[in-house]
Amino acid sequence: MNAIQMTGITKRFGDLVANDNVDFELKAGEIHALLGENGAGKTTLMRILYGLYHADEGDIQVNGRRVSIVSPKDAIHNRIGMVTQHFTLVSTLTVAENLTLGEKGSITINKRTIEQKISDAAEQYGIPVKPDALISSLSVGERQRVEILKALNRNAKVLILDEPTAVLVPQEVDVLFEVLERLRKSGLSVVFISHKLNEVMALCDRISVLRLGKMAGTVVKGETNKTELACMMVGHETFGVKRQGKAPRGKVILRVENLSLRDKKGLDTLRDVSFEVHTGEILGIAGVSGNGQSELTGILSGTIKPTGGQFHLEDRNLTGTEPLQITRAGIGRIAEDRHASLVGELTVAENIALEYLDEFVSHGVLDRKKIHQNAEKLIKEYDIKARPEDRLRTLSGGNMQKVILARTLSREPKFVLASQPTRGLDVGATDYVDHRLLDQRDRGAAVLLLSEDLDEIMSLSDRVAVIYEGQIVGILPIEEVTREKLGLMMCGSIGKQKT
Amino acid sequence: MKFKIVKVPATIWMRVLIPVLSILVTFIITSILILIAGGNPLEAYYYFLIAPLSDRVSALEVLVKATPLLLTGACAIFAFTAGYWNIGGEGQFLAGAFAATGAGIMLVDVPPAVSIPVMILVSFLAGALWALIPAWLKAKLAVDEVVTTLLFNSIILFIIAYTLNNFWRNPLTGWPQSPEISETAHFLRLIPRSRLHMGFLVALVVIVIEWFVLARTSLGLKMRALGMGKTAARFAGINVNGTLFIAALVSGGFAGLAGGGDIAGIHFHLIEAVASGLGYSGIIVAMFAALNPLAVIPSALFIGLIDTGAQGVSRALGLPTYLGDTVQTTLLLVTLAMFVLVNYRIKKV
Amino acid sequence: MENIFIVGLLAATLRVATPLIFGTLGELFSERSGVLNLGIEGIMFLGAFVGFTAAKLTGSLWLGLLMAIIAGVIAGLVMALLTVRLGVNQHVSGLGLTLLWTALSLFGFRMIFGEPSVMPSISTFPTISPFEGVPYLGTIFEQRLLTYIAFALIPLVGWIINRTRFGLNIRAVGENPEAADAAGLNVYRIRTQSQMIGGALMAVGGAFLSQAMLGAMSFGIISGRGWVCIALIIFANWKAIGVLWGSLLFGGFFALQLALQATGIKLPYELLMTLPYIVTILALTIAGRNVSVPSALLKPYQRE
Amino acid sequence: APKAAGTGGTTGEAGKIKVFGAFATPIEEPWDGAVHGALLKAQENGLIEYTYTENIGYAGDMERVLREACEQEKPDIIVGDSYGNEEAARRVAADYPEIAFAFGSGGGPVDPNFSVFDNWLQEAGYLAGMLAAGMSESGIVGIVAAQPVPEVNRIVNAFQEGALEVNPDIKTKISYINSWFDPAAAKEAALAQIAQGADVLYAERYGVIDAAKEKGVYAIGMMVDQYEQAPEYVLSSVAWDWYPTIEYLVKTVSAGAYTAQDLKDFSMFAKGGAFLAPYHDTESKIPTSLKDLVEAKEEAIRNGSFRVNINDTAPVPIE
Ligand SMILES: Nc1ncnc2c1ncn2[C@@H]1O[C@H](COP(=O)(O)OP(=O)(O)OP(=O)(O)O)[C@@H](O)[C@H]1O
Ligand SMILES: Nc1ncnc2c1ncn2[C@@H]1O[C@H](COP(=O)(O)OP(=O)(O)OP(=O)(O)O)[C@@H](O)[C@H]1O
Ligand SMILES: [Mg+2]
Ligand SMILES: [Mg+2]
Repeated sequence: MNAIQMTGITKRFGDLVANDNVDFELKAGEIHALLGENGAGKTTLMRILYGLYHADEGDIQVNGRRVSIVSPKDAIHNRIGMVTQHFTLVSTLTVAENLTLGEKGSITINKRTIEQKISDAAEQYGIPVKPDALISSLSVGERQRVEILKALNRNAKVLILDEPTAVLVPQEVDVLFEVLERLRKSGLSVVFISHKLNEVMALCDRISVLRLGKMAGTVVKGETNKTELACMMVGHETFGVKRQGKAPRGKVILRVENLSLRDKKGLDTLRDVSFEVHTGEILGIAGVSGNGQSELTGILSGTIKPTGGQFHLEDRNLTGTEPLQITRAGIGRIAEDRHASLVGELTVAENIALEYLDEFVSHGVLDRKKIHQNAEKLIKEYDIKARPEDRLRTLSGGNMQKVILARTLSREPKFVLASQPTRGLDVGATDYVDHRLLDQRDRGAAVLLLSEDLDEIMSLSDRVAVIYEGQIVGILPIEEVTREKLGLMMCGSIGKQKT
Repeated sequence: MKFKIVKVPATIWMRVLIPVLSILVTFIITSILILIAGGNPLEAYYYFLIAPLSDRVSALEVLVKATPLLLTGACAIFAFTAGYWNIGGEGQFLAGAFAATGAGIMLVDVPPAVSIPVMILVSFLAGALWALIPAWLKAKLAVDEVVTTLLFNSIILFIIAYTLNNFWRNPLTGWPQSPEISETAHFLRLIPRSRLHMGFLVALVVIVIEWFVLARTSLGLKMRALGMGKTAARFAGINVNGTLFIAALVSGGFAGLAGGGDIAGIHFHLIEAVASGLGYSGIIVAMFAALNPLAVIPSALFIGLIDTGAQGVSRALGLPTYLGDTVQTTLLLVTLAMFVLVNYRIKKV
Repeated sequence: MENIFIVGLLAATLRVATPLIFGTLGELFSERSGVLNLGIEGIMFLGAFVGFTAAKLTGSLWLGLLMAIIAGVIAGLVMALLTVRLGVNQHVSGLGLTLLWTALSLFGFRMIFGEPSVMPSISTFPTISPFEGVPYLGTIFEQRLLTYIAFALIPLVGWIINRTRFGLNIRAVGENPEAADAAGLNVYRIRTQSQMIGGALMAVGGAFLSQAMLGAMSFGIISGRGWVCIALIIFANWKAIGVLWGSLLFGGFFALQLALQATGIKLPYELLMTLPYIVTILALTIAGRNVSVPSALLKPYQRE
Repeated sequence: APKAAGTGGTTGEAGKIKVFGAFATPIEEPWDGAVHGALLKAQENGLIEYTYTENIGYAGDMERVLREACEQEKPDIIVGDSYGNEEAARRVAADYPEIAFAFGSGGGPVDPNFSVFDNWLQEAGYLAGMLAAGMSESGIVGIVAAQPVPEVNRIVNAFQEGALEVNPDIKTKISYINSWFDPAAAKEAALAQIAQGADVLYAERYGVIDAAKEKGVYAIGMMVDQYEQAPEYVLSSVAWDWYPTIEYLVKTVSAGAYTAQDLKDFSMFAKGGAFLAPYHDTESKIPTSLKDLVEAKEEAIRNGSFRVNINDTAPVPIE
């Protein structure tokens, strides 16, 4: 008997068939990977299971019994828990309050009691959390632990994790895997959505692959390999970026001097950050999320004003200027949160034009033809699966990212700021982005790559800096970099300054 | 057997049918009230929807009634599109009326070719000016605009009361009513023996301009981007505060035009009650039009029609005037609900 | 003379603040759950009408108040039907419902009382004076039970919002309905309940005016007090305790303006009346940067 | 000039005069209520056939309503309140010279058909002032009014003069609520005056009598006899009776003798259009000497030996 049996699931969004007659089964006590390109329909399928979407056709059995799941309440009732890609936590509430949400029980809530209960649960499942912390003060990894604990705390027997590792650093991934292993032993079944074949092969028992909304097949780990999986997903086999030697390193393009930022609460989120990026090089910045990367990106993007220090592009001081001056000076930005850099309700073409609007305007009037043609050209060039007049929010994550790349890189910026450029992207798309970044380097641009993905950092960077608690703890040439060294630096264990 | 409600985008036909459906549903709901009051529902509806259009005087009056609504509707749309929740149309209307009165009183012996453009300009600027402080507070200090614009509605009312009680008290009647504006500042009549004045044309022009700006200009695109995603708009290099400011001021200017137009075209003097909710109605008009500038035209005409009809019903049938208001607001709410409901079907599961 | 002035002023402040407290606390429930209820002006009017009429017809003030509460609950339900279930724009629904409740109440008044030349009246809730005989305090606190209830409600509502499961649910659906939904809460139901409670409180605010302050019902009875509540909720930063300061400030200025007029000091009273509004804006300006508006306010929740 | 009833197609059945009422506010508003009440009474008495529209507001609808009424109802007489809609009413009247217009107005009549009327209550106001000053123990009398407009000013000024006649040391307090209808504010204003020592109140607006009742002080009503509101505390009321005006209008219109004029006299003591309401339940509490004094003055006004000043300027409180 399967813990979950989904049969003939079809889900349409308007004309788009996101799930097309999909069958999916999850055995009790297994970790089951769900693979597929961006937009293949993985999230949709799982949202249906969790009651966030209603399937147009098909039915669901839990432990052999047909059930109707029309809301998360029903899913929870059937002991299904889900950690969605965008966390569903109320950021103004504490951890304990979030975990209590939706529980039945006494009329009043005693803070002490629920916090104690949560600590106990945390201990029982081996998932450390701070019950009295506000969600807004937690790092991404911590939030994820809260999400998992939330599901377990509601007695989930089936746990769905939608790209849980996309936001984690290696050490955190290891912790997560340990937790999942332990939970499996205690009888939990897990659906694990990921784009990272290494992880899937390391953790999962069986693997199902979705392709263009259809189920392409389910295989047992022992009987497959990465190449086969990749082939099932996208139809071709080889992946991974090979850097073609080292481009000649040129003059300094970006000079960052003693940047500091003190937030509203008076905490220093950046402290005396200094580095330089030269033409023809990629400087990678590695670090556990929440160590100042977002702030650094924000300052270099022009959306955050530093409280100290400055940065120059060539000889131009751009400290504290607005995004408009930043882009005009020749900085191209790939922001870490695509939803915060694109307007979902506008069309693809409008989003592409938005950053350099003055070029698509004559006497204040939009040149709609030019906007459209420009979008058409870039859609082709960057292989974006969309039409110029599609609303941006209807695109999959990978295609959204491509829109950003198209918008930014087509301007041939002198300096490219790439922050988590491949977060959440499938192997194909990741490959694509990585190649584009290398193209930029080879073209002679300076690239700053901020990433939590050590593989990515190590395969792309010419030099690697590590950021820890708002400080650059060291900068190493790629030849001297090892995973272990980086891992230690990212935990603040060693600091080494070298250029 | 279980039923479930599913979302199916409405067909064009359903959308066209919305007004008819809404009127039917409203009819059923409000008939009870009309019967209680001792009226004949069918007859009441005749006076509500048909009688205003059945003779020249009333039909033109529908246009007169729609004139300020077109502009206050345009006011709401302009601000809302940029994500600025201007609830201050009423106050900006009053500011426009206030300034137009002042200008109109002073514009003696000035040819209409000069005085009328001046009236239009002054009304617009006054409305914009009254929108300035809330916009500034929003842009500079992030003070919520819903409440400041709402409060500013009350503040200008008191200022007008003060002015009318002290400086502009009508010398003839002694009432808090300003002196008449000069004849040359009157808006021209479009049709003789009617009150339809050139403010109606001004309103239509404003709406076409508004549509053009929002749909076809870079400012419009910036405003739409801002309204739909502030962070992303800022990231893309849009001057958030500047755009917000323009949106707020122009929006206020439109409401000011409505106020000035009512002074120069209808009242010719200022009284405290000159706005009487026209600014708030503009929000309803705008929402009815789904924030589409061109749709403001049918929307304002429709509300103008039922506004005109409401008083006809009570007079013709001897029913309390509140019945008209009740039917009108029920119709409004039912129509809004219909816009949503036509997208749903009941399906068996 | 000065003592009399201040004592009268303080007593008036508490009276004027009472309907504002009810209304603002009602709006607090509504907005903390994510719905801006601009129908407040109309619901207060409805409450005033129903409370008065039911009291007049049954002869019982408390029964009148109960009917006002029921009317408020129904009004909240209608608002919820439109904005929560159907996701109709909250601004328009609120403004539209204000018009509807006002018109319907006035219509009902005509149907029941006809066109009397002298307004029908009822005897009001009596005042009680816990400090009877104590100088100053005796006068200041000679108030109606409803005034005491209003002030007692402030900590109670604060407690409900912050310390009960229901309050936690309200905060969750008002901040992040997706998260609340994923946690198995019924967002629609919680928002609907908040609307109903909010409507009840607003209606009591209106009923206070007709049943406690005036013993009569008339068309100008609310005169914009509902809109003041909309401002106060923001002044209060969506916190129950803030409602106390806000309504005292507003009530105080209103009372001061009338008290100063009565002293015969020649004042531009129209301009004085703008003071509470200006002070509210100033207070907002100072507090502007750390306002804690519920994140999901104005956003209808639609799953899928 | 408007033609006589029955001569055209304009009059209703049985040759009754057709009257249309156009009111800016709901007829619960006291001023419009007084006019409306008299018209209803005239209809009951078989004098007229009456239709009306209320709550027309001040946002520009008055002109339309009047024009529609003229076109569709073709009344013989149109009655209304023109404050805030003054010009609209006058414009329509000029276009329909065959209809008699009688409007509450601070302005003058216009030939051939626009008559004006108003509540000229200064005589009753003077008597009320005497009564108030005579009944005040604290020597402070309060007045709560809407706005300082002439209709209100002349009553308040007369009230103060009357008060001074009875007690030259009397003090008064005047408060405006800056609204025509906000009973809660009126009550607060009254309570503020009571708190500061006023013990007799002139209730120009609704809400004041409630305050008097609550605090156990006397009040004087306005517009109609308001004693029912608080039988123990309402000393009397400054009352207006519009019936004589409509009676006169009907008479002249049906006789074909209507001319535009100021109908002021029909709202004063002389023609029974104004009066000081009976004391009712408070009769026993009023000293006979005071009653005599008031009665004597009333007689003097009626027989013309005393004329109450008409002073429209904003009143200044007596201090
Ligand atoms: N609410 C929605 N409205 C319209 N289209 C949607 C909606 N949700 C998903 N889609 C579309 O359905 C398809 C499947 O999306 P889904 O999110 O399931 O993909 P996915 O496999 O999870 O992709 P990714 O790897 O990027 O997370 C995509 O084309 C997406 O754009
Ligand atoms: N997206 C939506 N838009 C409009 N209405 C919706 C939507 N989703 C659900 N509803 C309404 O909510 C109802 C189901 O919601 P839900 O299951 O969350 O509440 P419920 O169980 O019906 O609550 P209760 O038991 O209190 O009535 C549907 O019948 C429908 O009327
Ligand atoms: Mg997904
Ligand atoms: Mg994804």
